[in-house]
Amino acid sequence: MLEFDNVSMRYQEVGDVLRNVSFRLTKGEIAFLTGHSGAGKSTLFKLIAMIERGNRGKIMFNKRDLSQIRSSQIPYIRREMGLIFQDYKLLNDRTVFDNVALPLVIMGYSAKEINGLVRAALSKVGLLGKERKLPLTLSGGEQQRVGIARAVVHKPLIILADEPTGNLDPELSAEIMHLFEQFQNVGVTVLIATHDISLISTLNHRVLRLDHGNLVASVK
Amino acid sequence: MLEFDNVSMRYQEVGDVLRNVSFRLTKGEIAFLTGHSGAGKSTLFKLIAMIERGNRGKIMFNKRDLSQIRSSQIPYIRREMGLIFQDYKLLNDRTVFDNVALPLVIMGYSAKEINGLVRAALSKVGLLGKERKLPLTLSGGEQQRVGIARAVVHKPLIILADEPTGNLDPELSAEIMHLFEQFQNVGVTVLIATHDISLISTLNHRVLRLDHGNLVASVK
Amino acid sequence: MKHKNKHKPRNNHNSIIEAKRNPKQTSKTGGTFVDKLYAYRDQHAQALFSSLGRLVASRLNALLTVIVLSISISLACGFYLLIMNTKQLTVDLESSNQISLFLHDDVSLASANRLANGIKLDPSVQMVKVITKEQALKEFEDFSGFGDAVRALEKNPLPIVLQVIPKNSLEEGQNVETLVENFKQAAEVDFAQLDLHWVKRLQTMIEVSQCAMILMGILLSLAVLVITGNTIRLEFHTRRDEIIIAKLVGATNSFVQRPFLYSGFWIGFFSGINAWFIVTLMMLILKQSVEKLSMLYNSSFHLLFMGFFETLALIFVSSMLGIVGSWVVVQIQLQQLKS
Amino acid sequence: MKHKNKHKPRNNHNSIIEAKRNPKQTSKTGGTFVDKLYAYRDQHAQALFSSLGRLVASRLNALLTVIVLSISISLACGFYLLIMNTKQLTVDLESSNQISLFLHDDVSLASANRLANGIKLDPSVQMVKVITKEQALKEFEDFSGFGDAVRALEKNPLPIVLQVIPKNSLEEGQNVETLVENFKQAAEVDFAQLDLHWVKRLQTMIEVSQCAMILMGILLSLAVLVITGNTIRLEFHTRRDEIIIAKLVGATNSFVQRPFLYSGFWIGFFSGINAWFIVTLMMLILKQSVEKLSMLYNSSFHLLFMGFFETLALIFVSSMLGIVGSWVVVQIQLQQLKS
Ligand SMILES: Nc1ncnc2c1ncn2[C@@H]1O[C@H](COP(=O)(O)OP(=O)(O)OP(=O)(O)O)[C@@H](O)[C@H]1O
Ligand SMILES: Nc1ncnc2c1ncn2[C@@H]1O[C@H](COP(=O)(O)OP(=O)(O)OP(=O)(O)O)[C@@H](O)[C@H]1O
Ligand SMILES: [Mg+2]
Ligand SMILES: [Mg+2]
Repeated sequence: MLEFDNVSMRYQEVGDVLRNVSFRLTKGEIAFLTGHSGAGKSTLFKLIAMIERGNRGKIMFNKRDLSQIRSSQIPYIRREMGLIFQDYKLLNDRTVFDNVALPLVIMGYSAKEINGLVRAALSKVGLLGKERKLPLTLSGGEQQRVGIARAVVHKPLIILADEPTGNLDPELSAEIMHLFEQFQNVGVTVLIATHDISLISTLNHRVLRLDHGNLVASVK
Repeated sequence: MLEFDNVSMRYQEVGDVLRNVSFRLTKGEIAFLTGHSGAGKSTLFKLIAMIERGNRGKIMFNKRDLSQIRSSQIPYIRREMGLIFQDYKLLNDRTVFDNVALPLVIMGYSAKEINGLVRAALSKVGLLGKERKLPLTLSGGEQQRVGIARAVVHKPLIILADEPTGNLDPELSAEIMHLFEQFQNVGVTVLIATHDISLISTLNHRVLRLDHGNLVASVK
Repeated sequence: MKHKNKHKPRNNHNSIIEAKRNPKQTSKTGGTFVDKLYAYRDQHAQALFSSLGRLVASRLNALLTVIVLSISISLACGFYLLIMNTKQLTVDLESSNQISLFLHDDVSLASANRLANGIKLDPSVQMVKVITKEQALKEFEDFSGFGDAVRALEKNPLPIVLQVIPKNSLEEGQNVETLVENFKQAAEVDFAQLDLHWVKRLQTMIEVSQCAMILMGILLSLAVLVITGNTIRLEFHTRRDEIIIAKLVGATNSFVQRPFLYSGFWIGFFSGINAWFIVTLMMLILKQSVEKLSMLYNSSFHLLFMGFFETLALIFVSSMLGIVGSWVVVQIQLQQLKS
Repeated sequence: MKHKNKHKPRNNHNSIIEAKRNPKQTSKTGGTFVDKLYAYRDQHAQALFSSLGRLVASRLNALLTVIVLSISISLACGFYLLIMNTKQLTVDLESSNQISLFLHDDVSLASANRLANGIKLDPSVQMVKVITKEQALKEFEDFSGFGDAVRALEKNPLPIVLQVIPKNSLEEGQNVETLVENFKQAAEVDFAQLDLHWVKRLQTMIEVSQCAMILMGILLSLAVLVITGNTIRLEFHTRRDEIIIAKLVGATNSFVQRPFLYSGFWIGFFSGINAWFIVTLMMLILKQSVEKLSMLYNSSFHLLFMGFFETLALIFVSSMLGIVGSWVVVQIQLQQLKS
């Protein structure tokens, strides 16, 4: 499903942020991505989502080489992904409902389908009843969960979650992890960047560890 | 230093977010504020910083009743506080240096003093060498630390840290906590909202626990 | 908009987990063509009216934009009407550009008429009018104010005069002079006089005002373009985050730009209507004094307002301006966003 | 800016931890007054030039704003010059508003002169000119084109004429007519004639153009104001986050608005200079054709450019416009931000 083959990424000024990273995730696998602050986790996600592109090496996603994708095709690849951003990236002047509905609207679902899917996603993250609120009137953890709902609402092939539980209490974190495992059960691949050691240790999934851009461990 | 006396806060539409909260922090005390997502932690901080004002009850800060403060006086009260926001609130079109320097510029420090103080603050959070970068080219944890540096650079009387370690790895979290304790030693009061159970348990400070707006525990 | 790779949901379960994930579908397999057409139309209609809704929601914002645009458009329109009205005036004044042929004292009215008919055949002549001695005297009295003095004369000292109005003479001062030379050759003609002084004055006046108008026109067109572009650019800027986020969750460029094109349309449309009202109001205010003037000139001058088709053109052009302006700005901004 | 509660650092240690925290100080205790003054000046100077720096940095942004503003300002300026130049023209035309007094045939030149001197004493008369029979004939020949016809006469049929030019006659058409009635009473006067027709035409023309100009002026002032306000408002909008954050870390309203006032100043300043260039360029283009016209009229009409003080006023006013516009917008926006 996702394959990194000797991928390196450098930013002008700061130099290499990822160095010869190689790993492979199969369909329906959950993996944690850890590493110190600034290790390159978000950069790795950005390469998969083609937010940054100038990498060396080869990234295969769903049997396609991402470096071969033309700009005009990027939106269609992104629709197969569910992206959870470290800084949420919500539309502050739209309601929670509109935020979560955005991927569905973009993909041209009908109003009825959108209504059903959005409410289902919001109930999974415990935000049913907050559809009409604006993101800025939500607590930090609630905003984070809106971002999670938006990432899963359109049933992507892969979920890329960048620090999805940074602002959630332990119970909610466990619930969100449970949600990801439900997706895993229907064949969705999940990659989660996190600092939460206790979360990693309680769950028995593969752990990829980055250190200054090098993949130093890939253990179960 | 800080005293809440039967403070309640209600938002239109959602109702009471804080209910009859009373507690007291002395000069040089560190306390954790915990509670589930949406419990009212950030709201409590907003009341102290006068970002929201319509509360009932009485909040005393540094011997002044905050409800008596006129709008034109708010800036001067805020200069005695160091605010760390859950969503960082950095200026994305200014360098890290300028972001951290902002409180000092506002308070009219000279260029030389600013230079020294900003570099000292950045070295404390482990970001020396990144002064010239823009926030958007930093990792999530690095941005969070810029926010911390900005909150402490002008040596406030109180530090209000809302989820300051949500995007930091355990080692960095411990370092930041150590930084707060150093401030405590020179008489600064510190209030930290956090979900990080392991952080709370390893450090022996007072814990205030909110549950749906009620203060349910205040234990050491 | 491309439909390739577009997911069309088939099931309608409420739980996103239990529902089996839709396999990737292309537009060839998912739904009938007509369904797709409806969905496409719905999406456009929704964008059109939601853009109006957004405009109404950000009232002050939209109001100011429309005011700015409609003022610049109405300036341009006022300018257009000025040109049209002046053109009419020019035609009116053309009659003052005439050649007077003073015939010898002994030429009879009959031969004068014959000469006039001959001149009429000249292709560059528009009209010839014979003024008899009596008419000339009358006109002279009226015009010069020397009435009593002239009336005191025993014998009418004035000759028969032929008034010749050349064609398009205003534009080609030189030609008129050769025409005069020609007329002078006729035996009956004592001397010919061309009110060239007036012609030149008029020509120069028209030149000056044309020059001033072209300059104003350039400036105004520039103003309208720059103001439109700038307003839309700033609107884009305030919605930059929205665009970035939409693109991150899979929006195509055409999806992103659609609301901008629609709000560009609405802004242009309302600005056009508004401009029409401003211009019409201005013309109504001007109307009275212009008609007074026109009466004094005994001229058939009537103030031109915006006609039906001109109004349609105005609204069409300003709507297009909004759309094109948005399109250009959005393209530039999308380029800058790269990813 | 208030200085109350302003922290002045006393120490200069590099470590923020080891340095003992500054106790809260008011401006009365921290630093000398002169120190404070220097810091204040530094802060302002820094804001002034950093605002220029920011403008230069966001080049396209600033350029467009300055273009939009300078076009609207130069439209207003061009309009001002139009009025000034037209005023000059009006003065010029005033001389065509004259009263002709035709004296009886038997009045001698001496008594005509005596009458003229009498009329000159009338306070509402500007000038009196005596035209002898010979001059009248000559003028008539030249003017009417009936030269040969007149020359054929044995006896000069024309009377002595007094040309009277009243003061400010253009503005008060009525008064002139009573004046004419008075002159008619004189025994020497055969009949009096006022070229009222011309006066009325001129008056109406001036009325119309004044009306049009006032309308244009209102529209343009509105345009300049709205465009300025809107541009600054949108700039404020794009910097909204910055303001919110600055206020969160203790910035006063005056600190927040200072950079806006300064960039308002710079934008207004450069727009003013730019507008001056645009207007001058337009006037230079117009110059040639206007001078040709002026020559044909034998008039002393000279195209007025922006004078030195007018240029200063232009730049001053546009700078002020920038500052005041920013100030209003910033006040409104700060009100909306409440906290
Ligand atoms: N656009 C960019 N330009 C330059 N440098 C960048 C850019 N984005 C990230 N970096 C740098 O690359 C390094 C890795 O960043 P990245 O965001 O991948 O870290 P991370 O592992 O996600 O850290 P965190 O846990 O703090 O989020 C950081 O040092 C950061 O400063
Ligand atoms: N401006 C607002 N308007 C309306 N409701 C608000 C507003 N701000 C917060 N709320 C609501 O108040 C409740 C408490 O929010 P608060 O941000 O204080 O929670 P929190 O304890 O900080 O949570 P978290 O740990 O997720 O950050 C939430 O349910 C939120 O939706
Ligand atoms: Mg990251
Ligand atoms: Mg919070």
